[in-house]
Amino acid sequence: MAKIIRITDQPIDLQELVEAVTNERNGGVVLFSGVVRRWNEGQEVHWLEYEAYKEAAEEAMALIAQEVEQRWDTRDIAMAHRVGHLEIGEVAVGIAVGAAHRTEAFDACEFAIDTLKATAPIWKKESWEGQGGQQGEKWVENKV
Amino acid sequence: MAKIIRITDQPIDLQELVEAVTNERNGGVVLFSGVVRRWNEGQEVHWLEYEAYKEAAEEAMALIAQEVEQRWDTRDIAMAHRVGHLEIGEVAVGIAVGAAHRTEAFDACEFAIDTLKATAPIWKKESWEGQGGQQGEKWVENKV
Amino acid sequence: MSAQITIKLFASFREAVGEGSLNWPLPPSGNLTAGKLLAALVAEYPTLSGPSKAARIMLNRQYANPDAALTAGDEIAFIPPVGGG
Amino acid sequence: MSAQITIKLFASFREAVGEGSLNWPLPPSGNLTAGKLLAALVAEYPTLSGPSKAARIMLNRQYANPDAALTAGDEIAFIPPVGGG
Repeated sequence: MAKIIRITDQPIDLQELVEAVTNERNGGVVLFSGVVRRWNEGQEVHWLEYEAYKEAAEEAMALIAQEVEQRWDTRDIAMAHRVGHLEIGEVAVGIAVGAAHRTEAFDACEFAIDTLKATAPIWKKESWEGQGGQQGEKWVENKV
Repeated sequence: MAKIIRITDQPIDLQELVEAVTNERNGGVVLFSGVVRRWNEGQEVHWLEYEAYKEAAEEAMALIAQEVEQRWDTRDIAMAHRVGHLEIGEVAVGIAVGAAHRTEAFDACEFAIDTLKATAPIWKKESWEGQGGQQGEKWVENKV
Repeated sequence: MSAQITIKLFASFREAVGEGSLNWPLPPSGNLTAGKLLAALVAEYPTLSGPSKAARIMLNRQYANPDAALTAGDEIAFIPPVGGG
Repeated sequence: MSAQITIKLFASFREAVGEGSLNWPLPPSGNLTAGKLLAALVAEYPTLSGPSKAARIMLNRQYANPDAALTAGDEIAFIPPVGGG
């Protein structure tokens, strides 16, 4: 069972995620923080709006925690994803993993964010502006 | 030039490291935190004492930042290593890297901690106790 | 009251339908699969036709195949390509 | 005052010598390499004999080879296997 699994409309507290997986068993803790960039593929981003199928997204995150436990022998994983309106520079997702040794913590954390991006039912609408001044909003898909 | 390079006898502020490399250019931030474990190769650890050749260790960290910039095109790296007496569960080292995309941030952060452990002139004395009650202190070398 | 399925709608699906959730009656035969329900939904809301091709299915909050059989009280969602993280 | 080298000592080296730093005179010839200085230090402090085999050299805070030439004012350190991180 993971330490934290959370879809939230509040700012993500990265320190809380790190502390939840830091303990005397774990020599290495790795945190990933996903941040809203200003520039994406040549377009300027004004803001993002994240939408989630909350209960199913939390189940998808719990499945990730299960697989992390099977593959890297640690239950010390904490995951939070934000929904709602996000401005440039804000944190959209945070994942912290603690493990006995650092290689496991790096591998498990990267696996967790890769798998979350591929499987969690969460969507992102981007308000963008092109170089020529054209503007719009679009749903942005993760590359597989 | 790195954002933070620091050998310190004060507790490491991981939040400060993360914030120093979080900005609108970086879609991914990865933090590594190295923590004092209670058990190491079957022996119980009482405490650790870290010693550094401070100026040379900070130069070694600056070289790591240079190589990270050349290989992953980011100057957003923050590194801090603690010296002096550390108790179980305390943070000995923190490294945060921000990059445009997450794969670069993971790779650069893992490179940085691997290289720091191999090259920075920092030493660790461990106070240990064996299963049979025998005790001692020893300098512990990193595995290469 | 007839037996129903709850359809959850998100992102482009939600916008096309104009609702985040629909109640859908089970046919009198009781025979309905996820794939057939999606086809019926697209017939009702033709703007879903394009997006439906890339959609995955979640039945009771877990990924499922189009031939999954539906029963009264099930919660089904058609999942456009995701963009989390 | 004669020309000197500063030797910085850490960890097992510091404990063996009992000091964190030594001032070492340059020979009158002025010819001294890092490797020869290490050999002279081991001759003075025989308990360094074992640890010295695994030691690396830092000259003015950068890694250097045993044949690096020393000049007055240099700072040299013999680096036992490290354990940081």
